[in-house]
Amino acid sequence: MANNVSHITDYKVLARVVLILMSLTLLTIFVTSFHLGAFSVTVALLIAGVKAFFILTYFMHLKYESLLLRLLVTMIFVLYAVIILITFIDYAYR
Amino acid sequence: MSGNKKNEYVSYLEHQGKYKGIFSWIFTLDHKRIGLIYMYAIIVLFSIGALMGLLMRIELIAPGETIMKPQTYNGMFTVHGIIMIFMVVIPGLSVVFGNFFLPILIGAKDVAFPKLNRFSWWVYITGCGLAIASQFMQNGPPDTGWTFYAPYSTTTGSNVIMATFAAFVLGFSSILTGLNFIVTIHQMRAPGMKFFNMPLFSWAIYATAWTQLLATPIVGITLLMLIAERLFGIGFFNPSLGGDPVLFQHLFWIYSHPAVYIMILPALGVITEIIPTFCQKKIYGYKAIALSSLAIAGVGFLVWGHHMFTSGMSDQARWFFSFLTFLVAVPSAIKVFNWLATMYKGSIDLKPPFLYALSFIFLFTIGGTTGLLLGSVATDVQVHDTAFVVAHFHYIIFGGMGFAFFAAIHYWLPKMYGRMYNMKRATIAWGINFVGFNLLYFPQFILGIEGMPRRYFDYLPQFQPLEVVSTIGGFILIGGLIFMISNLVQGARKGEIAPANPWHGTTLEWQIPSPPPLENFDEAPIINPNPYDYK
Amino acid sequence: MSEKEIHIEVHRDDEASKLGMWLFIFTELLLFGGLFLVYTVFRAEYPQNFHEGSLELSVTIGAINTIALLFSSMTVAMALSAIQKNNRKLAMRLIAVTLLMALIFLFNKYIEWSMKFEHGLYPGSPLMPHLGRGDLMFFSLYFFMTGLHALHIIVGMVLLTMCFFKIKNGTLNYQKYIHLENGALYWHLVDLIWIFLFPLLYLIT
Amino acid sequence: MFSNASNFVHGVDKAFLIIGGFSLFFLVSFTGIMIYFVVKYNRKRNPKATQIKDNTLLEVTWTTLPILLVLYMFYVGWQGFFPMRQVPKDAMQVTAIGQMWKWKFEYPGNKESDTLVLPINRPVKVNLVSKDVIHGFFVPAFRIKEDCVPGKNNFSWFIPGQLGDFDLLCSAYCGVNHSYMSAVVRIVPQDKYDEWIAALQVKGNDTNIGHSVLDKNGCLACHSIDGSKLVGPSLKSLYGSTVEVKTNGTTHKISADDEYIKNSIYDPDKDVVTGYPQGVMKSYKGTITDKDVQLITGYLKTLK
Ligand code: HEA
Ligand code: HEA
Ligand code: HEC
Ligand code: CUA
Ligand SMILES: [Cu+2]
Repeated sequence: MANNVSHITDYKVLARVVLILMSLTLLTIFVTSFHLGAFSVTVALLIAGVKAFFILTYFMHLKYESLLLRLLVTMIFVLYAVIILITFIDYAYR
Repeated sequence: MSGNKKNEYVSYLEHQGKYKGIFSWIFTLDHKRIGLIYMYAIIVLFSIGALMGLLMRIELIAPGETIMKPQTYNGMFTVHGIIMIFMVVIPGLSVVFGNFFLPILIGAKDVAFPKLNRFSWWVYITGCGLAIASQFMQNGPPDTGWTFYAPYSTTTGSNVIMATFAAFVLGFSSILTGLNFIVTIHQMRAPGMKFFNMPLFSWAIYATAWTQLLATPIVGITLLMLIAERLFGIGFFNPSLGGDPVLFQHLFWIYSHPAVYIMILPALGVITEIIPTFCQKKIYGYKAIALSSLAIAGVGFLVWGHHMFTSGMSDQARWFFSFLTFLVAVPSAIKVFNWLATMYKGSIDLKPPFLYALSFIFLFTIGGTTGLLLGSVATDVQVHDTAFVVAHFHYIIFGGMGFAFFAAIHYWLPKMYGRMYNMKRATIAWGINFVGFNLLYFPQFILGIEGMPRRYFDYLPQFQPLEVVSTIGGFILIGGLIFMISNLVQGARKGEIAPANPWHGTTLEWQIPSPPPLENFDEAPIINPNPYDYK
Repeated sequence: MSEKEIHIEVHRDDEASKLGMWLFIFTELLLFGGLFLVYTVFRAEYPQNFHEGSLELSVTIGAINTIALLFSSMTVAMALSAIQKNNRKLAMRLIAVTLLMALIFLFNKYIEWSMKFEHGLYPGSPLMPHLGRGDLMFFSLYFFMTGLHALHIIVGMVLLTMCFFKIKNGTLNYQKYIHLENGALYWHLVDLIWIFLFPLLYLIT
Repeated sequence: MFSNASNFVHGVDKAFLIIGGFSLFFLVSFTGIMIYFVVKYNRKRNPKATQIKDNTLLEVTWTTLPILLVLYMFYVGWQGFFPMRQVPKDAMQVTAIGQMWKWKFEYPGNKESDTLVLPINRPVKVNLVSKDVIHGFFVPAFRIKEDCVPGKNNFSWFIPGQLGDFDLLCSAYCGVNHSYMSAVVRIVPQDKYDEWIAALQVKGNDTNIGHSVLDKNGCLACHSIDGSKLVGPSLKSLYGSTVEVKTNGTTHKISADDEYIKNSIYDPDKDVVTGYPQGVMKSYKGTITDKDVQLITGYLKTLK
């Protein structure tokens, strides 16, 4: 309820995060403009992953949430990754 | 106990609130009333679906056209499947008994979001309405099978869009219910009740709710893609537009395999409640049972490919899925072992709920172990898409989840209505059901091994004798079910007044009067760290 | 109405609402997850067509949209901080900026889609079946994914607009801000999904 | 004990016996235990339950043993299946084409047959194709099944080991006449086979060309030529008659001329014959050439 002291994120932190996110966006555009084939896919997705991490941690306050919730979020991403991997056991060997 | 004297308190059945009459039910926020209105809807839908099952059996009593045309038959098994799966067994136990008893079992006054709960029911009814309407719209009932396999579903002329949309809506309701239950279990437990002090039915509901929450969106998006495909000619699954029909099967089963655990986990939970009560004995292996529910739900996410062994998947995928399928059987086995161990040296009272529980173990073992035959690639090649599969899932869904539902209602009816049914009649009805059920479905195992494909309107003459036996079984079963239901209805309306704790159970629902008061607990319940504390 | 009924309706548990919102976000993630799975499969099948398809999309518009969404994500997070600090004016302004960004996003999407429409590229158009299978699939996915995403933007806008008016009439305040917290979570989710959509559709060529 | 209809019967039936045997063992022993407990510990006889403590060792045992057991079952199943994917190099090739509700078998040399005739004891690889929706190539006696998926090239292979006729069924649901989509697999000695294949017509050399166009494209699954009503209207005395059709919701009469027949094939959903559902027949644009349409029309004229 209202009496649980919830964390108030500083405006500065948010501004800094958004700057990081924007520079990462520009970085992706820059890197992928070189047509590096499979490499550019990996890099682009990795950067997207980092961006997602920032959004989850700071914008969505995961940093200040209970361990349980953080574990659950991790679990969802792991589950999803496993589902994709398993599907590709079929597609990769066709 | 105060349960016997009616005028000491106002039970949830009498409490009127803001609205009167039927509106006091469909606009209620009380989890118990919502549980009941779900149950009424489900019984009606079950009767419709079951009637269709019976009509199919009559059609199959002889080769060739008996009472209907092939197209009618195809529509019939499709709608039978859709009704039974999406409207009866997936919500089934969890919305009826989960709603009614989950909050009570964990010592809460209600679920976490009562309004959302009511909304889920409305969504559910809307979905049912849409599905029923798809029967009567101009293009005729959908005829794709409940699996909606592309590309047939993208090209057939029948009402597929409507039916898939209905399934989408029902899925939405299922997600909301799951969400509600998870939050309820996390946030609403009575002070002092830790996770490992919860009765095991709550654990089962918890595992189920996660599966509902995480698997359903996948089928949601799949059905949306199917609708887009039909409306806009986007060819995700249609090979002539560049799509991939096998991808549809992947997406469909990524949901629909976990969905079978949505059906069975609450059933396993119910049985786990009933056995200790009727043996007057602490459940054996509490932790093993609790964790095996989570294990089934978890591993259950990864085995979907066993429905596609003959679809032309890569060989690697075939062995991998077969391997995982076998692993998922182990936690189910653990539960059965623990149940048997609980019965050891108990003081067994052979009342109808316990009879249903025992027959559940029998039927679930048959259904489950034939699941192993399906999970093994070599044997699945022979019996995939045959009557064997039909027998497997009727055994495990109807024999498992269905019989667990009957067990639950015989167990909890005194609590829900405060009245008792006639024991003798209930026992006789159980006997008829058990015999009819086995007669109906067992022959289909043999038919399947001999090579009788499923979804067959017509068949080769050598299959006829067993088909006849099966149909006769169907008629016996319907007799038993009608007898059972009428006994229950009579009990609920005019039966003897039931005491608060007729079976001498120890879980929280038995500590409050029958029927429960509006907010379940007039004073804060005392939490025993061991929910099954028999002395 | 009895007292008990009132009790149920007033009953409020912010922890529970937040957990509920997170669970709902999980389902949304998996909803899009299904689509990403389809995307991955077809990308593996038709890499060349996906390459050519994404060349047709304007990186500039995509980048502007990404920046707009990221910025809006920040403003809505700030709005939450503002209301927690009991600064209603600022919170309302920040929500307004967020909505403005969302409108910019939708406007760009509209421009982009109508460009495709002019070229005869839209689901069900007479031209589409004449494309190669891979191209067809790329554009089908493009429309389906961005369309569904745009729908989520609109839902998010509705939620935030509601928060705006609730702040205005005071039902949402520094003691009771769970609606804004949940609305913001939803908005971040929309952003999160776009972060993956953008490189997959526009960049990876 | 096992039949030798094909080389896979042994592996598959062995898996059935082993897994089924264990299942039966569990079923019988569990039922036995339940009945025993119910009798022995009945409340009348045993009014007071004895509480027992959990035993971790027991829990671990009955977790480990089933794991080992299922691993063994998995192994048996895989052993029975694995050979089904290892096609010998010298296998003869046949293509099975599934199309709404008819099987066709294509032999090398552009020959085609309705029956799958094969020589005994020779490995054969069956390539599985579908022209419309998913069908299932299923020969119960041989223990083989694999789907014909449109746009994919699946296969199945086996060595027939027994002379005679066997049922071939379509196992994957494919529409109205799914249950009628069957064919015969005829296993014959090698010399008989050679004779038969030599006599088999090369495709397209049929005497009645118009009829064979209909047959080849699977039209006859839905349209009879003898006046009986199947899925679609019969084609008998259709040409020149007046048909009542529904176009965009309005009913009107139309005369069945060349143009109408052509439209019915290329755009069947435009003029829908009353009493029949829309969307059942798909467009054959791109499948049937203009020339074939003329052949069909010519043939229809003879069906009086
Ligand atoms: C409630 C629903 C439910 C449940 C719980 C299950 C449980 C299982 N199912 Fe079933 N299944 C369906 C509903 C269900 N199924 C449906 C509806 C279909 C058809 C869909 C369609 O195509 O229309 C289907 C189809 C289906 C197939 C595909 C068949 C095909 O189309 O070719 C397979 C294949 O592996 C399978 C396997 C299993 C297995 C291994 C389990 C296991 O979880 C079972 C575990 C249980 C036990 C093993 C029994 C208890 C244990 C013991 C008695 C101890 C002894 C055992 C050991 C030592 C291991 N099922
Ligand atoms: C919960 C799940 C469930 C249940 C309970 C049932 C119940 C029954 N089903 Fe089921 N069935 C499915 C789920 C279920 N089915 C599914 C998913 C499929 C696959 C569909 C597909 O292929 O796509 C299927 C397919 C299927 C087939 C195979 C079709 C084919 O492949 O060709 C057959 C054929 O015999 C059949 C028969 C029956 C019968 C006779 C019953 C009977 O047991 C029903 C018994 C009950 C009664 C006969 C009526 C009881 C009476 C009352 C409750 C009260 C009376 C009512 C009033 C007074 C109003 N079903
Ligand atoms: C899946 C079943 C199906 C198949 C296969 C099929 N048809 Fe049809 N056909 C129908 C149905 C149903 C109708 C009536 C509804 C309509 O007009 O669309 C019809 C209508 C027709 C008509 C108009 C008949 C009349 O009485 O006016 C013609 C001509 C025709 N089909 C020709 C063909 C030809 C040629 C083929 C094969 C190349 C074929 N059909 C394949 C189902 C089928
Ligand atoms: Cu072809 Cu079923
Ligand atoms: Cu499954």
